[in-house]
Amino acid sequence: MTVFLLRRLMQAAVVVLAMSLLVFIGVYAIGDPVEILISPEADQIERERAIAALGLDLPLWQQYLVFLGKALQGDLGRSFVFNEPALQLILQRMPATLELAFGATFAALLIGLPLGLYAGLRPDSSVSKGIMATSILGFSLPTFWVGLMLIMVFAVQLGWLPSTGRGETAELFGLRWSFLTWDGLAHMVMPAINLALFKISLVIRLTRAGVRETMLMDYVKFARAKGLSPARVTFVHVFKNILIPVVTVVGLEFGGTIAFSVVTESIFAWPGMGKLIIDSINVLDRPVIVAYLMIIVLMFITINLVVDLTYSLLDPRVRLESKA
Amino acid sequence: MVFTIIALIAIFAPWIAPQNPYDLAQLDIMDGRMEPGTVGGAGFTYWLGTDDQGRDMLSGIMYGLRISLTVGAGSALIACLVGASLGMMAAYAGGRTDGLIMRLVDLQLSFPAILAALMILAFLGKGILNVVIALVVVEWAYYARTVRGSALVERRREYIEAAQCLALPTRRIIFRHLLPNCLPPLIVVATMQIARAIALEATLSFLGLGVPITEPSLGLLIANGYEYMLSGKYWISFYPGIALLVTIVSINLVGDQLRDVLNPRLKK
Amino acid sequence: MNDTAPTLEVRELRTHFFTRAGVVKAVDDVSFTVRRGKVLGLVGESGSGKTVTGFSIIGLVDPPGRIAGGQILFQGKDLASLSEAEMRHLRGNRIAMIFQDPMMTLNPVLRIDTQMIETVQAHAKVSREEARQRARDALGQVGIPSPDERLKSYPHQFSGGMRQRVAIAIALLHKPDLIIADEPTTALDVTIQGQILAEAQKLCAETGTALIWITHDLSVVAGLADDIAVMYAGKVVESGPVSQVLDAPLHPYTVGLIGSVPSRNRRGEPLRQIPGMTPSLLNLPEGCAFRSRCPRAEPNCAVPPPMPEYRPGRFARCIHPHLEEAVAA
Amino acid sequence: MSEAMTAARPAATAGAGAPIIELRGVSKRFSRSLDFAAKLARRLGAPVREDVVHAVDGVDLTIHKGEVVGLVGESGCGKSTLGRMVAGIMPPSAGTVLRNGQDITTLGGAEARLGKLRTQMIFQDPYASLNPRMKVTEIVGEAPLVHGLVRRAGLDAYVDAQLRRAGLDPAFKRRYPHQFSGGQRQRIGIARALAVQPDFLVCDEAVAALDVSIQAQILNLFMQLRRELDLTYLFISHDLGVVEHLSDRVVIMYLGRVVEEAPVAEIFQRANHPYTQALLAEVPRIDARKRAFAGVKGEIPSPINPPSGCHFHPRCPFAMERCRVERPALREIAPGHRSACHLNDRV
Amino acid sequence: GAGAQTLTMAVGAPVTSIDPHYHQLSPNNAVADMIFDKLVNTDGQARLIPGLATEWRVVEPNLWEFKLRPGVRFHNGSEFTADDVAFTLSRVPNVPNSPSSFAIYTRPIQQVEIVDSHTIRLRTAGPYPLMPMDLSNIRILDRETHGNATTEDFNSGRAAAGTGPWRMVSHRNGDRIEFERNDAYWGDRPAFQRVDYRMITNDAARTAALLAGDVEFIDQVPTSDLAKLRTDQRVALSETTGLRIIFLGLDHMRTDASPFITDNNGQPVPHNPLKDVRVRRALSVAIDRQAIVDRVMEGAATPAGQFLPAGIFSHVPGLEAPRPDPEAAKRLLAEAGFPQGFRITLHGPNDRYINDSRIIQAVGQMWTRIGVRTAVEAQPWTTFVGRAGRQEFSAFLIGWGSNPEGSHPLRNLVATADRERGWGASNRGRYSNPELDRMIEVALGELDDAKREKLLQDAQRLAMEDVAIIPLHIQTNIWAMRRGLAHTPRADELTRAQDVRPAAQGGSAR
Ligand SMILES: Nc1ncnc2c1ncn2[C@@H]1O[C@H](COP(=O)(O)OP(=O)(O)OP(=O)(O)O)[C@@H](O)[C@H]1O
Ligand SMILES: Nc1ncnc2c1ncn2[C@@H]1O[C@H](COP(=O)(O)OP(=O)(O)OP(=O)(O)O)[C@@H](O)[C@H]1O
Ligand SMILES: [Mg+2]
Ligand SMILES: [Mg+2]
Repeated sequence: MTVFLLRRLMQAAVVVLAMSLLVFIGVYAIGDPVEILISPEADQIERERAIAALGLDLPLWQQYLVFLGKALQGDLGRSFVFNEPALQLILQRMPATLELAFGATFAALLIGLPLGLYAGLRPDSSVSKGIMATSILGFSLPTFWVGLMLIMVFAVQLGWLPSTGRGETAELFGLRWSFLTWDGLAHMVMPAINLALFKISLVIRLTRAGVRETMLMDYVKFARAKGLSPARVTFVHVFKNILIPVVTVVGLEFGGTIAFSVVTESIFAWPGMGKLIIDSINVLDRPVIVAYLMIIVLMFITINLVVDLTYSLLDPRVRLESKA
Repeated sequence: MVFTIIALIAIFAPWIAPQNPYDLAQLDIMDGRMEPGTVGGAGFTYWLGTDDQGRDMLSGIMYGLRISLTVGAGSALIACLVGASLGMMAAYAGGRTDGLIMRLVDLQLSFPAILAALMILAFLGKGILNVVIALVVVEWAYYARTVRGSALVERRREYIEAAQCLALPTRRIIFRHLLPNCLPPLIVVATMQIARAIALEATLSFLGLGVPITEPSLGLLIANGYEYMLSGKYWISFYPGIALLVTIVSINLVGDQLRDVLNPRLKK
Repeated sequence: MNDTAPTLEVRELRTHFFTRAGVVKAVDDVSFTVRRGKVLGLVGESGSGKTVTGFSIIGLVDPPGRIAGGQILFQGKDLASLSEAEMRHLRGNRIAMIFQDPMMTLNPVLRIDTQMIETVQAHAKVSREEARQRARDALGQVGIPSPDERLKSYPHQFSGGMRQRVAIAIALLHKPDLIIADEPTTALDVTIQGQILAEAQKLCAETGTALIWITHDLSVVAGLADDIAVMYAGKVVESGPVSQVLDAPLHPYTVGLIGSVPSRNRRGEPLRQIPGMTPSLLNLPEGCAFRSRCPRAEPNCAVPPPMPEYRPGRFARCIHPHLEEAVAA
Repeated sequence: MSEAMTAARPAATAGAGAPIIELRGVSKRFSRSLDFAAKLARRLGAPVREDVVHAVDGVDLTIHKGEVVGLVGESGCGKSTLGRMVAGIMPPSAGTVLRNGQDITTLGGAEARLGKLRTQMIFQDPYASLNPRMKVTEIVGEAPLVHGLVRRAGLDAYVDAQLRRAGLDPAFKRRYPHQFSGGQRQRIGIARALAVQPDFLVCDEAVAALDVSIQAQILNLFMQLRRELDLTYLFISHDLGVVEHLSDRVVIMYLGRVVEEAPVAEIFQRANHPYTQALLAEVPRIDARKRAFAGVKGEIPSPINPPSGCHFHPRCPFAMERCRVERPALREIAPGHRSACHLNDRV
Repeated sequence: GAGAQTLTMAVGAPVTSIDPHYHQLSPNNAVADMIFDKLVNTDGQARLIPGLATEWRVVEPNLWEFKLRPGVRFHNGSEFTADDVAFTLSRVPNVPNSPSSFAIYTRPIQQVEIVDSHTIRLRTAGPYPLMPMDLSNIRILDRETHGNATTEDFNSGRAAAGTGPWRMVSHRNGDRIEFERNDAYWGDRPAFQRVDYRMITNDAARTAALLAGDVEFIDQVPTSDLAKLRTDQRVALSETTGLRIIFLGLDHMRTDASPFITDNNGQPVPHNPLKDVRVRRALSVAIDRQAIVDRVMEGAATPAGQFLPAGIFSHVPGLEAPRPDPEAAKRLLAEAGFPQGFRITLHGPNDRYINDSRIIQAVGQMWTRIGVRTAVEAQPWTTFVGRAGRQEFSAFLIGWGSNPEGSHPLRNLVATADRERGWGASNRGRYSNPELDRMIEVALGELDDAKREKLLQDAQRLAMEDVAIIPLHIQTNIWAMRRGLAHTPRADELTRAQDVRPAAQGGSAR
């Protein structure tokens, strides 16, 4: 366990370092933030002052070293646009994104598992074929398009759900959360579904494949030979086994969910990290971009860790020590 | 079957499309946003209507199909080649090579795909080739991971030992014996990734990167029309959407068939 | 019920699989009887229909397969007439089954106690605690040391032999009247196989449970079974008491089978072999399925052979059995 | 019946031929070496150790030309590993493998390649050992072509000959492996091995997966080929009956070590090692009716953590204190009969 | 009614800072206008009106005097005096890390003289007619409150206290800002008790939010939704011609080959055709501006022939948008030696101005028709603006949000780029005309408004005749609200809650 954690930690450090360097160079290559931030009527003098103020007058490698030095002390720099610590900005926005991603994951499991189970148990029924065909939609429809359709139908036409924004929030652990209020939940439904779309399809397919494979296993037949009821066979013996790949993949996809929240958040005006990062990229707010990606990497590594831990909880055969 | 038709449409678009939607001289904004079935200024009927530039949607879809397929299949193919080679190398060599390649994979996978593509495109600029490059950079890791996984399993099979026992050259073992047996999962991943690449390209176009506006892909057509959704001009976004859908479904079907074809068990 | 009353009587059982490629007659006319406390060895080569016979008895033939004919009389009741719920009540309770591969029969993600307790509670209204007590006893019975701790383990923490013993313990939980053991020692080592066989012998002797022991290994049956039924291509081709069948086989296939066992041959000499290979069940020739490999085949073998009782309790599906040699033996 | 006469020949010459393969103190360890993180953790005091499997532990073995050596042992005792090292697929972690008196690791280039080709292996699983995506002609013909044993023009005829020799109809050669039965597949495997003209075959449980009636066919094929091609065999099997029928000499392994080695008759009549005795006692025999089974007590220990001293001591009915601490040496107790048991010292 | 107590409005551009001097950015300015006041305010049509200064005058050519409004208090109660103005002017150039500071507006001030608590004098190096206009960009802070206030203090609300009509209650970065009416406001009392000011950057989502009733007021109405909204009974629109001109910049810098111009065979043209005024004029008259306005902008713009719309100071009367005349264009091209035309790439952003990428495609169509085969390339502003600034393009679309004064566009867009004078900051085509420079210089020294207007009109006419840029149109600013609200539209695009009121009974916002 210790080794495992240690190994992860070292990998994390390497990846984070590589990532920060990549992003530093990447942002530099894209363009000059001053050009974008500065007022168009600003003259040469003003321009130079701004460049110096943002610390962009040094050669890139020096900027990177300065950044590294500060980063080691926990300071990831200040946003050019907001003039606030980048880390703080992101952390402020994080709960919104996290709860959206969790909501989406939850929705994906809630919808995907039963459908996948059904399709797996009755592979030849027309309902199952319908489910599988529809699940292709989840892979193919562009997120932004579905998002707007949802708004059109459920907010504008039917008026059932609020169209955009985060709604009422309640405070827990000093952070604001939407899921604690009814209004907040109502605001969350559509973006979460929108974000979940891809995952629902994924879960359906994984579940179905898992069910079909597991049903053929000797231990399922043995469970039936023990005289267990079909419900117990399905929901205990089969289900627990298919949960393993589902949890693994869904967990690993969590990082992707957060990344894709960029699109969903901008459509549903959801004030999360995704919107922040896309705005930041638009104005080349490098400190925020760098900090965001470093946090994402850390989060990704943490998620992988959690997935591995869950995996070993679900699958007793996997001992953590033996995982490379 | 459906896929064949789609592929044919894509290939022969320049000959069968009523209009060349990429030639600005053939477009007229005065014909913009016409409803399906209207007769335009130049005298021919826009069966699926026109978009805001006066582009015939039917022609736009045909050409867009071409681009979307090129981007999707092209990126998937290259990413597959790159990823599969690296994954193979990692699995067969093991040790340090394996470690290095897999760390690279980790790095790539932890970098949110869409952001990576966004930054690459912002850096490279727009263009079909650049989109393909961005998608390759974003996707190779999936293939590498898949191939490595199945290669590690296949490598322990006795037929590989038999090949070693026959003192066959390593290269031959990797490419003639190992690789073909790692293909099925790769094809599953590839069909999914083609669909994903097409969708990703659409999203990138929506975010203002992606392919040039004068040469719209299906995704860009949808993204363009999306703004007119609220005002009831559904056709600008709807028909390309349908085309995209049919394409992706048929790619998935082809993937399933391909997997069967490559499976010698099902060969006559 | 007296000692000689059959626990199970299978009559002309037919189980067919209706696949796309055609009807696979996996079991096609199988009859045998198992009595209380006795062991029936069901022998045959791979694909001859042994497992399907076992599944037919406990009613677990999955589509596209189904029982197409015959009777399965368990303590006089025809199992085919029972509803699924009634059948489920028998399964794991009165009739238990043990599978071939001990690595695969236990659910890898559930603890041993879960898998045992659920079996107890499926057929008996008892508290968890009592169910656990029974599970513990059953483990002790099959010789697993410190059953209390073992209950909390997962299958992967057990060796193959121990897993098979756990499977046997599960089969024993409700003291069944019939156990179907489908090649339970094939995957095990000789020394461990000995342990399991010993366990099985003890069981029959002590509880009067009837046992069907499915195997392809004549040697195992020789030491264990009372009666034997030899299957070939979905049919029982010969049956009778073990010593009679092994010492004086009637059917040419049985003769060939026994002949090809190395220890029945002179060392270093070519083994007596049966030429050709097992036929595909999809397109069996009319008549005797063995006739293409049979040295005694005659033109009239093309007519489906009957299965007469050549001697008391000795049946053979052949029109020209090895009666002379038997006399000689 | 004339076959029976010639079949007796190899037994007579056993031990007389020159050694074709010699193993000297050969060991194979599988270990996961610690990476930096693990070392760091150990430095920090975490209980981290390297998992080492001693799959094969200090084995000496000589196989003479023309001999059939049977290798018997329980699952996981290292039989296959030993076979692989003999076949040159796997390098030993310690010790040397000599082929015709030459260390195979010191050879280079074409010599090494040809040496390797002279030893071929037949595998247990007739399904896994054939590449499912190659046709029979490719499977059999690839290596001879690559190694220049045959020209492309003559390949077809060559493959046909190999198939025929293995008892297969060459008409099937355009098929894929899955279109054959297990016995036929094993014949394809044999044809593949024979196609590179070996003089030594390692058969790793080559008939274990086959039906009894098919098993007899394949065993007969092996014996026939031995006569025709003057082959030497290392015949790995857990089926004592098969080994008894086929071998000139039997080697018994337990947890990576050779515990007993003797001519076949010796073993079956005067087994010395308690493990061998238990093994023989437990083998079901078709002639034994309604016998009482007992089983050797205890489980097979894990090779990661083998018992100290004599590996068999926890299950041995005669175990003494000494067995717990000292590894018994493999010593000759009768001409050509060696055994590794401390009991022999008391006599 | 109760509904009128809270106004929920959604804006399209995110507010990044509450600090009024940190980042010169319209959305920030709009919010700052709600919390703070300026000495000089502007009305909807961008005319200067008294703010915290009640009157101003030129005392002597180098000295401006501003009389301050008495009795004004900050939200936290402290009194507004001349000292606060002096403090503010000293803070403006010294906001740490500011990427786009307001210092350009205070730089002409050489010295601040406090005459009395409500009179202040500003001394400049030379005559400076733009002083009131510049000061209409500076929001006044309180010395006591804001002495050491950092940008973060403003964002968190600790220091967000001004003299404006609203006090900020809460601020959720990137999401929403909540305001409460300042009942002690010196000017017109706002009509609502509270304001919920939300940011919805996605255009379609913003419209949808209005239609769904989640918000009552939105700005930056996408032109694609205009047609529908105009017919929707539940919705009212408010619009006015803005100050933002959309134009094409041309490469004036190179006399040799321009990077994106080739002949019809793809070979570089050795001499930059754009240096020839006939070519420039041809390109200009080739464009059907009305068609772009009608079809692309859906009417939400006015075709332009100069920098400023009618009604704004120094607008040139009679200088209309050139009429489309493809024949004349072809003639001009032929005269310039390009009877077969040439090829050109027209660049533009795709995420900056309304329909930017659509406009360049339309222009591309029109140019192609006169024989100038045009390729169109749209890219994100991030990459575009840098490249444009490095003169990498031959022709490009860009916009300019003007101050209501001709010198502003002239000085920044077409004056010769000059570091010392600070001119030509946005002259990305590097147009240079000494005659024009001289005219601008004279105008900028003229304190008499009438005379200055005349000078500026002459200069603009010259720039247009020489086709220094190709003006396309001036955007119309559009807001949409639920029926029952009225809004005073602003030419400067700012979206402020104080401009929204309940509509007079039966009245419409239009
Ligand atoms: N689900 C099924 N669909 C079609 N055919 C089947 C199915 N299950 C079994 N069979 C066929 O039924 C026949 C008998 O199978 P069965 O498993 O009973 O053989 P077996 O004697 O137990 O063999 P083994 O020794 O290999 O276990 C085989 O030919 C098999 O192919
Ligand atoms: N590549 C490997 N990596 C790690 N351990 C291995 C490897 N190959 C074999 N082992 C281990 O070495 C030991 C001996 O394996 P080997 O396959 O030689 O046994 P065997 O006697 O052939 O068993 P079986 O009868 O099951 O084939 C086993 O414990 C096995 O787990
Ligand atoms: Mg079976
Ligand atoms: Mg082995």
